Amino acid sequence: MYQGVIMSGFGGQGIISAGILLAYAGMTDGKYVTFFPAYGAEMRGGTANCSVVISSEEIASPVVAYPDTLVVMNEPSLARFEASVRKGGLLLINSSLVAGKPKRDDVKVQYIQANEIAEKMGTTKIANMVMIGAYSKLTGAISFEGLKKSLQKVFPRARQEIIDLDSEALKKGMEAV
Amino acid sequence: MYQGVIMSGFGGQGIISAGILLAYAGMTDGKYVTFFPAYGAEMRGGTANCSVVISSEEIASPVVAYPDTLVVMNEPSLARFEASVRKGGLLLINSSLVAGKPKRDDVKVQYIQANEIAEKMGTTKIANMVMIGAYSKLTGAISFEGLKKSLQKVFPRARQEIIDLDSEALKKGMEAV
Amino acid sequence: MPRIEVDTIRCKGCELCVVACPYKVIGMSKKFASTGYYPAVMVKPEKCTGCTLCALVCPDVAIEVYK
Amino acid sequence: MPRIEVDTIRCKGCELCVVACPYKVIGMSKKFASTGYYPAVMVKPEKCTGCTLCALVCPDVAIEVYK
Amino acid sequence: MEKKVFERTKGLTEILMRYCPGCGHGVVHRLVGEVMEELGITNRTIGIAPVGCSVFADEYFNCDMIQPAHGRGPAVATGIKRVRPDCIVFSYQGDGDLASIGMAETIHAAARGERITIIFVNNAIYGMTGGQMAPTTLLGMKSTTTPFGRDPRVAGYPIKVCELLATLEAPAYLARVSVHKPANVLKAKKAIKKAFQVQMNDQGFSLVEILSQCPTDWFVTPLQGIDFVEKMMIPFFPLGEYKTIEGKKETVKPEPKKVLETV
Amino acid sequence: MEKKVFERTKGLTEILMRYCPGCGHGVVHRLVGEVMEELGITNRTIGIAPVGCSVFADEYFNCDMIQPAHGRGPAVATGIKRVRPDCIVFSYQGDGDLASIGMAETIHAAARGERITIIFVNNAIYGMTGGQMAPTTLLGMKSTTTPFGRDPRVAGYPIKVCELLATLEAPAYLARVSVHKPANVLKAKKAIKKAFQVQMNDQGFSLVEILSQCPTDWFVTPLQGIDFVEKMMIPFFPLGEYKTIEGKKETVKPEPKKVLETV
Amino acid sequence: MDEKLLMKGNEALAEGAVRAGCRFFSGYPITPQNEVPEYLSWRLPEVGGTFIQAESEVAAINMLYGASACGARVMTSSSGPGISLKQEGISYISGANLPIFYANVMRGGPGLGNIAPSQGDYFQATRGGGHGDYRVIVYAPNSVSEMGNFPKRCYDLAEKYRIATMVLTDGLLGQMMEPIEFDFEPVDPAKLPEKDWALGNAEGRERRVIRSYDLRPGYLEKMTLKLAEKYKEIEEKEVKFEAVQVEDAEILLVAYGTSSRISKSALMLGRKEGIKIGLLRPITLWPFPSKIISDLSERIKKILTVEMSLGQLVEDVKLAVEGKAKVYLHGRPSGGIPTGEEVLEVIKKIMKS
Amino acid sequence: MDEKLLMKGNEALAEGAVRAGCRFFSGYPITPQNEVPEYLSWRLPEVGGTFIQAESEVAAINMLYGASACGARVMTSSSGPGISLKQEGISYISGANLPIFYANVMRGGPGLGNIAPSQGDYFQATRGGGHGDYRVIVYAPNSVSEMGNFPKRCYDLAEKYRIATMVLTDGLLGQMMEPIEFDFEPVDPAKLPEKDWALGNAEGRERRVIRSYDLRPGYLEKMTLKLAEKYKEIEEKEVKFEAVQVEDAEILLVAYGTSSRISKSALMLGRKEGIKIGLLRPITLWPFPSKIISDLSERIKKILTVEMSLGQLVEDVKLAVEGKAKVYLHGRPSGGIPTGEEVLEVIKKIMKS
Ligand SMILES: Cc1ncc(C[n+]2csc(CCOP(=O)(O)OP(=O)(O)O)c2C)c(N)n1
Ligand SMILES: Cc1ncc(C[n+]2csc(CCOP(=O)(O)OP(=O)(O)O)c2C)c(N)n1
Ligand code: SF4
Ligand code: SF4
Ligand code: SF4
Ligand code: SF4
Ligand code: SF4
Ligand code: SF4
Ligand SMILES: [Mg+2]
Ligand SMILES: [Mg+2]
Repeated sequence: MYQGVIMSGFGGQGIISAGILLAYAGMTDGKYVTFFPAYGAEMRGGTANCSVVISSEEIASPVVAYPDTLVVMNEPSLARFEASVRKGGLLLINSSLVAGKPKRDDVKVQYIQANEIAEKMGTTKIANMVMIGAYSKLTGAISFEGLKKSLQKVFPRARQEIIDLDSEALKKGMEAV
Repeated sequence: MYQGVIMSGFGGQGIISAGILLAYAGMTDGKYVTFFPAYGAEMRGGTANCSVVISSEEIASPVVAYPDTLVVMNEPSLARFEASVRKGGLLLINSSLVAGKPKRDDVKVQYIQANEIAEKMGTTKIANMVMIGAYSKLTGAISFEGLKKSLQKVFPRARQEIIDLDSEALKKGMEAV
Repeated sequence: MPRIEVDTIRCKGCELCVVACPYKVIGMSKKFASTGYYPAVMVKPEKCTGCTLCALVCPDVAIEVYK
Repeated sequence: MPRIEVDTIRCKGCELCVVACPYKVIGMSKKFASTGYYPAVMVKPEKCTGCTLCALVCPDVAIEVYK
Repeated sequence: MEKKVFERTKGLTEILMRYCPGCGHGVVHRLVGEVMEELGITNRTIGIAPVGCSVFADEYFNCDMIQPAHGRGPAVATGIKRVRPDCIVFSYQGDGDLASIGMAETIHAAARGERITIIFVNNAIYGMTGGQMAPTTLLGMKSTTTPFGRDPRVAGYPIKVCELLATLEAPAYLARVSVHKPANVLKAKKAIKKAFQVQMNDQGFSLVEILSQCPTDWFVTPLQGIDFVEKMMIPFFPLGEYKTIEGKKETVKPEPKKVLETV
Repeated sequence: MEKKVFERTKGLTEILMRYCPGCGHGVVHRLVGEVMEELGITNRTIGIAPVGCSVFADEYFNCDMIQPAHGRGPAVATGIKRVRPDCIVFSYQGDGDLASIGMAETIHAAARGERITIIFVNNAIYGMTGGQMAPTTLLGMKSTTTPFGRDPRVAGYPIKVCELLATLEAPAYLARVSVHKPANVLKAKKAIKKAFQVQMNDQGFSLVEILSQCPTDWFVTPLQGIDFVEKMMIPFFPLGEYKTIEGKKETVKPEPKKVLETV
Repeated sequence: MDEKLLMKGNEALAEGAVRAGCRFFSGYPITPQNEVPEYLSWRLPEVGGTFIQAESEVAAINMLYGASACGARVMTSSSGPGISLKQEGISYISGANLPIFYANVMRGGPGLGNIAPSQGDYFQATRGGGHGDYRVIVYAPNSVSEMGNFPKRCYDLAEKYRIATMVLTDGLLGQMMEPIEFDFEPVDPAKLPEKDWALGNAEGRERRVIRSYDLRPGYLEKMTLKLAEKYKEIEEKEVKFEAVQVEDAEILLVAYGTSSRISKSALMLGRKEGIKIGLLRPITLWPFPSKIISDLSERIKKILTVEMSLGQLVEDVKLAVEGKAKVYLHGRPSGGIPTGEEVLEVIKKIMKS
Repeated sequence: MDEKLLMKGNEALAEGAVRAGCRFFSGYPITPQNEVPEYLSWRLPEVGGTFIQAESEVAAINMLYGASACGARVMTSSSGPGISLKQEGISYISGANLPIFYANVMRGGPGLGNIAPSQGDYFQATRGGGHGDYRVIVYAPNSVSEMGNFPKRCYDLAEKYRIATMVLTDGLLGQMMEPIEFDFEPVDPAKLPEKDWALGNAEGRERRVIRSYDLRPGYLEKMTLKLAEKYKEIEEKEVKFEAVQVEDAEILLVAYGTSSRISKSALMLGRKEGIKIGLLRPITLWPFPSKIISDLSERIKKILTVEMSLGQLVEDVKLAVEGKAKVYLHGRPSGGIPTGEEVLEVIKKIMKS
């Protein structure tokens, strides 16, 4: 089992913490994992993306050139990464913010209204968790338990309510697909 | 014709300018020349020495490891360089300041009371010129005319009296040997 | 009538103009722009005097003022 | 009797002690030392008060004063 | 008929600025742009971008620009001005750039009286690299390298650049301003203009220190940012002119004193 | 019975000093040596030699010594003092070393309030390298790189280090003295002692600037050298204390202000 | 011994240094290594150590000079531009025989360049970017675990030989997260043997002097010849490398750090297709594993160096091979990151040629 | 064209630069190159140029960055420690494609070392002591005449390729005096073609920007690949060397600068005794005369590198030879100056082996 994931969106959408959560959950599940953020020079407003590898075998390169899954959190990300997705791979699109449609027909495409779902729960800030939930359900690469256990590790200073909310958002994401 | 010369003494004895004069005179005589000062970290009071090569052929290395002539202007210089003089070479000693005697018996040794001679002319500062005069006479490596012509080049800002005095000292040196 | 124009491509929704305006002319849009930010809009256009104070503090030179 | 001792190995003949001595006790030797310098010497030893002013300015710590 | 009473200066390019929302850099950029335009010098100005959040200033100012090594703006400005005395030269620098790594270059360009203008943006933090302590970070202030607040026993005291430079002979104009409120913005512009004029009049070195918001690395909102400038920064870094051209004579070249003959 | 009333301090080694005749460095060395001896700290002092004529100071002072890169004495002193707060640390530096290449390190060590003592020998020239202009070279003064006299339009104005550092918060003791006459030598010693005591009492950063003769590179005799100090240097570099411990409180660590909560 | 931690490479490096006994850090912020000073700014005080944000990289390295002269385990870190500024100081430290540890988290150069991962500072690290004849022991980790564990190796060697040691890594390894286990017991620096050369309290011993100069004619040459002996010993004893499937290889990849991970990907992809690829990963870049490469080149006639630069490591490979095999280069400078697929393509082309 | 002058190497270098059109110098004193700034402090004002004694080497190189960005022919000079401090700036200048000329008058290192002549900064000069992939054209004069004439070559190449160029020399060549003739007409910088990239008055043209960074993904790599093309062209076209009696040589000496003079002494002494010695002197150290050395090594099976360092040049020789001949080293580091006699002894030993 090998999953190379790229997750991409605006800075401020929680791309990096979602990626770390993925990696942590993979580790908790007993898999090999790597996480690599693309860090920009600008502090805010730029695009943010990260690469996560989850694998049952030792991971050679942490570089994900051809992702098995691409998680798209905003419009520019689709344009930038669509072409690189591996044939037969998965394109997970936050359709709340992405109006355009992918051109590829050799990949699986799944739309999730992550912002709307999150907004209903009280804050768009957890749209990232909705997407991760959906990812977990669709690929089975990581377990919900793994994710849940990892939340506290990734956000060590977060209050329990926040953790609970995140956890709820993960679930909603799983249910949405 | 090839002459490697080392001239050595206290800083302040005019070692460097005497060396440059030698080189200039050699050039004026139509020879190939090189001059290389050993420059110390201390400004004064240390030892000063320089290497001059005068040759009828192009000069490869300007380094004089085994001088044909060693001009000794103070006591420590004798100790330091005596052993390096080429067999059959010349040891020119300012006996005003050098009490010790060389141990070598395979070199020609010439003593000159350069300070006394210079003092009589008014200043010990020209003892270096006395030595150069003696050197010119003994080796024939450079001509008196060459030396004389070069004085103004080496001391471009010197007044004519000084030049004349230097020139006189050169002569006295020639006469002393 | 005096008015301001906010360039929604430049505006980053910092709200500095909102507090700078002595007449509370400016508020923030509820809809985000293509940049992901919620831009400034005139909420009481009739009160604008064209004093340019908002434009003076705008870090993104997003405001032009007409009079 | 107060007096100074000049270490002729250390003395570099700068004459600072000469001008520092209020009693003109010090002058310069006419003979250079092994260092090539002309060292300071007491020229009016009887006038020395042991005030140490000469030693204070000596850059080479060449002077010791006895009283 | 309707008239535009505030429009974008031609001293800036059209390129979108990549600063965070509420960042003071943008205002400072506009002021410098307007001053260049008003003085009619945009075409003969050479600007120097720093290493800092304003590294992209080379895209924003509508004049010839150069982007050098971190902290060395004043040295680069010196090289430029000496070769092109006909050009107006300004170096745009952050507090890390100017007062930490570039301290020696700053002081020496000022001491030499280089005919350059420094636009010094003091936001009490290293913006670009993610909020580390700057030489101007206030005591007790948290940063990513003073996580418990700046402790003077460990990290020393903040440096007041204008006060420091005012001890030198050559600077002709030194002022500290801020851009957190409209009235301050107007004063800041006046100071910047004066600084450029001092250079144009060949009167000496000029520097304007501008207290500026960095909401991102202060971990506050833009509105809290302007409050922070008002309540925390200004009390420590008093605004005002620290050296002015008023009464400043042209530098006279003294006849080289013949040292040897005097003593 | 005859008593030695002036003898060579044990704070210095027996090694012959390689300075030129009439050079001020020797006097300063002796004073530092005597102060160490009198304070009983020779054994726990770590001295830092500069790059300059005093590079050999590592042979002359009778304590642990280190010889670092040109201008970086204050940084090296910082490293030493932080690791060995029980030791007394001094950095001996020339004007080129301290105020030119090392300007940033000097200011920042002072701004941090490092518990170190700097012995700053200002001879208005680069001694070791053969008489080039120093940041303290007087206007009009000739040097090997200002052959027509220092012209401020080309080479700027001399820097007054004590005045500059006095604008900082952390320095606890700053003084300027000279060693050209017996009375000045006595005052210089007092200042040096005070500077060391400030360090021993953990009161802050201390620096003593000593105007010193360099007859060789001033191209004068030793006697003309002390005249030059008197008539040319002192008028420009006024002697005196620029910051003193009197009334200086212990540095208090302020409670880290919670910036976010204040605004 | 530890529970598995998911850590950023830079944080692993910082934590590894502290566990290895580091008690003094001075540095200056620069991307992509900022997590190192940021981490140490709270971690060092926790263990009674000193963290100083220096005014510049020049000041930082010179603070190290002082702190290490007093016997402390010290560290600094930076990236390209900052490491360049430190070259004078590193040369002094080498001349003065002081043990230090530092890290270069490489980014794209030359100049301000960019902040993407790169390997363009290999020459600077292995040939001495500073002046004079000196060498620095260079470790090149290729995982977050090694980022955490190599500082310990560096300190041990630094003190054994009184030499500067470094970790040469890049923004990818610095920024990436991976599980890490520390493979050594934390070092209590107070229990390390006393250094009989360190400055401090001279009570009851001769005074000590630390310097990098000797102006007496001939003396410095002798000093440097002593350095040379030390370097020779290190070259003989301290080489470290990893060899992967070299036994039957028909083409040998040589790569370090991030490039070696990517090369391993290529190896695995290629082996699946039946291409006999081997990988030699230098772990120490100086001393360089010349002998093993020379030996392998007797048999494997095609060698491909993979590096994120225009070609620097490749010179050491060629120096080792001495013409016995053909040496190819796949170099991506200034922030270009190759992929396993891309390297495999290159391999295929070479195999056909 | 000139009357013969007896000049110090350092003064020849300075005068040569001025005659080649240099109008801006900034530098910081350091032995053994002080004659360069001292000379220029009066010579440059004489021709309307600017001399600045910078506050440090770091400031000096950055002043050059600014001055050369405005199109002036600029110069700085220093020795080991100062050149180390300039590495960051040189890397920036290289990244920004600015033409500059500078000189390293080498002294003994590492660290403060001493002020004796040495050749320990070869790696730094030829491999880029700074960060990132860049190269500097390095000329190595071996006489006072060449000291005076090479700045002109450097400026011409610097502007042709928009690259940093340097003279790598040492205290012996800097301090020695020899007759010199300048082999070129003085250049009037006002008459040089205008530089269409230089900063200045933008009236009537697009504004210009000079920078060494590009943070957009992939762009910097392209920029550096362009640098690489430039470097390749230079390696093809600009190699300079001198070959002495290589035709019948049974042993080949390779040496540059001062060492090449000494080696020539050895050659002359040896030839007198009938030993067939040849000498290959690289005049450009980068680009390195690899091809000629490679060609010669087909025939001459013993090659002795003579250098005043622990062995730096020898690596380039080995890279050129690729195992085709045996490469020996006679290296004297940190101020050791070999003599012709000494080198001849080494040759004799090798010939016997
Ligand atoms: C030699 C060097 N050191 C460090 C850096 C990293 N660096 C980039 S910007 C910066 C500090 C920026 O802070 P400041 O100057 O205050 O500007 P701001 O971003 O706050 O406007 C640093 C340390 C660098 N690029 N080069
Ligand atoms: C990095 C570096 N730059 C320059 C030098 C050369 N240098 C040695 S001493 C010195 C200046 C000495 O002047 P100062 O500090 O005033 O000390 P002084 O000799 O006058 O006491 C210089 C420039 C050096 N050794 N290292
Ligand atoms: S121009 Fe004046 S009144 Fe109008 S919106 Fe702006 S600040 Fe308000
Ligand atoms: S100040 Fe400018 S950027 Fe900020 S909200 Fe107003 S218009 Fe937008
Ligand atoms: S001790 Fe006083 S009186 Fe005696 S020589 Fe010295 S200065 Fe003169
Ligand atoms: S002051 Fe000292 S060195 Fe100078 S002459 Fe007097 S004793 Fe000699
Ligand atoms: S980090 Fe701070 S200084 Fe930089 S752009 Fe953002 S707000 Fe402005
Ligand atoms: S050159 Fe000047 S400072 Fe140096 S030892 Fe001589 S007199 Fe003293
Ligand atoms: Mg800042
Ligand atoms: Mg000085």
